[in-house]
Amino acid sequence: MQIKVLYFARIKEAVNYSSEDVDLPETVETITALKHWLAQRGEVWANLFSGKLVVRAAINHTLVDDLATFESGDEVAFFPPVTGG
Amino acid sequence: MQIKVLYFARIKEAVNYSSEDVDLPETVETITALKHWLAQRGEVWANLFSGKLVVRAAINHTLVDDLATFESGDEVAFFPPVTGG
Amino acid sequence: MRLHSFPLLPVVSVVKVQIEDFDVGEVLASVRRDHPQIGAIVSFVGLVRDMNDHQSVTTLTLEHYPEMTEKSLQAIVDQAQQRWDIMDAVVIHRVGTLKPLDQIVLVVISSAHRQAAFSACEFVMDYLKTQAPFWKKETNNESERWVEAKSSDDQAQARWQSTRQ
Amino acid sequence: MRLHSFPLLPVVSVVKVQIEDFDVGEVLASVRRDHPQIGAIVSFVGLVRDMNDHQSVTTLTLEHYPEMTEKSLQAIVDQAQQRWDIMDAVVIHRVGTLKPLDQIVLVVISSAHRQAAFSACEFVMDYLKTQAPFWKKETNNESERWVEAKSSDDQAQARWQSTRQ
Repeated sequence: MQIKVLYFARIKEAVNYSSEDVDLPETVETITALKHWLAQRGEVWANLFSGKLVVRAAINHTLVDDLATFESGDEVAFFPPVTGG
Repeated sequence: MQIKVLYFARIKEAVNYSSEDVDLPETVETITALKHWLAQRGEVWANLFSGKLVVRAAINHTLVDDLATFESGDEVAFFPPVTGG
Repeated sequence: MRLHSFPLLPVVSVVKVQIEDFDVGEVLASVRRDHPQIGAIVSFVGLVRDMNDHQSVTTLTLEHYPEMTEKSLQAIVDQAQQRWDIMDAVVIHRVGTLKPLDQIVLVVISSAHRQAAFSACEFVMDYLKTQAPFWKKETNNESERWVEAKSSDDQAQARWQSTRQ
Repeated sequence: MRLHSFPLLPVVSVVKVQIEDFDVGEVLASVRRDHPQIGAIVSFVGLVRDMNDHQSVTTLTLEHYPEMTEKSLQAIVDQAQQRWDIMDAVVIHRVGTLKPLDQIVLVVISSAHRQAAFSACEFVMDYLKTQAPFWKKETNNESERWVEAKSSDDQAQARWQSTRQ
């Protein structure tokens, strides 16, 4: 399935871009699975997404936990713990 | 001993004046004793000071409880529970 | 609780009892000015409502005990400044005759972090409500009455005696 | 907790994310106006400090997730309005590059009684700090760094999950 993935703050700086459209294998439909899939792209990605860092996720602009599932056409965002206010 | 006594709010309205100098017998030196002494002045005073109503007291501008003692020359104030803010 | 990690600033506390109205924006600006250690400002404004205890209110008159009032407010602010790591504190309370929508009281607390400012501001209001010598009389077209003290205010104050937050 | 003893007013909530500064006095005046049921207004202002985690701060840049930010703030305000008997709520959060002494965030809550307003205002700030998609980067003359999330903020938010006050 195809989804849009967005990156923010230090994650955006590490991957060096802010959004991309990705085409996922059918088995990748949870945040956890997507993190594993991204972690296999290379060292930078492994550092970010293999679990050493806390990376929060949102699906279609709502905060979710790692067990949440997404569907084709969804917007998934990854970012560090928030620090506003 | 001689002290100054002040009345506020509904107590002031009931006794119909706001302050007086009183000359007390030697045994009257606590707030409790002063309330009893005032209660003997008549019906209005008995209604206010014989314990049916909550009457707060201050000695020299500091809130005190009924066991507090005062000295000659002190300013004692009686008032209902406060309702500012 | 007073762990200043920055050079100690002179802590200012201002306590005023006045007939005139106050300008909250102006007070906040005066608290902010030149204090880059301040990260949080919490303020409380109390207003006259047009209904209280199911009775309509046309005027609200505040009586106080002039020689005691500012001293008692200052003692409350001193307690807050001892108890929390706060910086400036401003308390302004009006007296005289007010009407619905009028401002009655303002409490402003600044601090490096928000929790101290929130707690101290609520503490000052809870103590002011139960300790400072003000009395309210309400009128409407039919009658006048002294406002009764509320047990909920006593309970609000009592919370602070058992917690150190 | 929503026990309105007066005719229900339309409850207003305003959520804004903006680059421009805001005027707290003006916002407070807009919340007060024509609402004689309001007895209490609690406000919080967050400011840029010149020191954070023992490092000096020259600029603070706030990044956010535009499509999500206002929605997330609105959800926090909705929760507060469901949980407490409050009236209006205003949240304004700035983004872009700020410097020490600048205002970052404003939360204003009005209600009939003070406790609901205090609790709701602190609740909104605690949730905003841990749920709304903002990220801070600080610079000084030597370096730049992303601000780390604080466990004290997580703890502050967690308090509300076990209490209903």
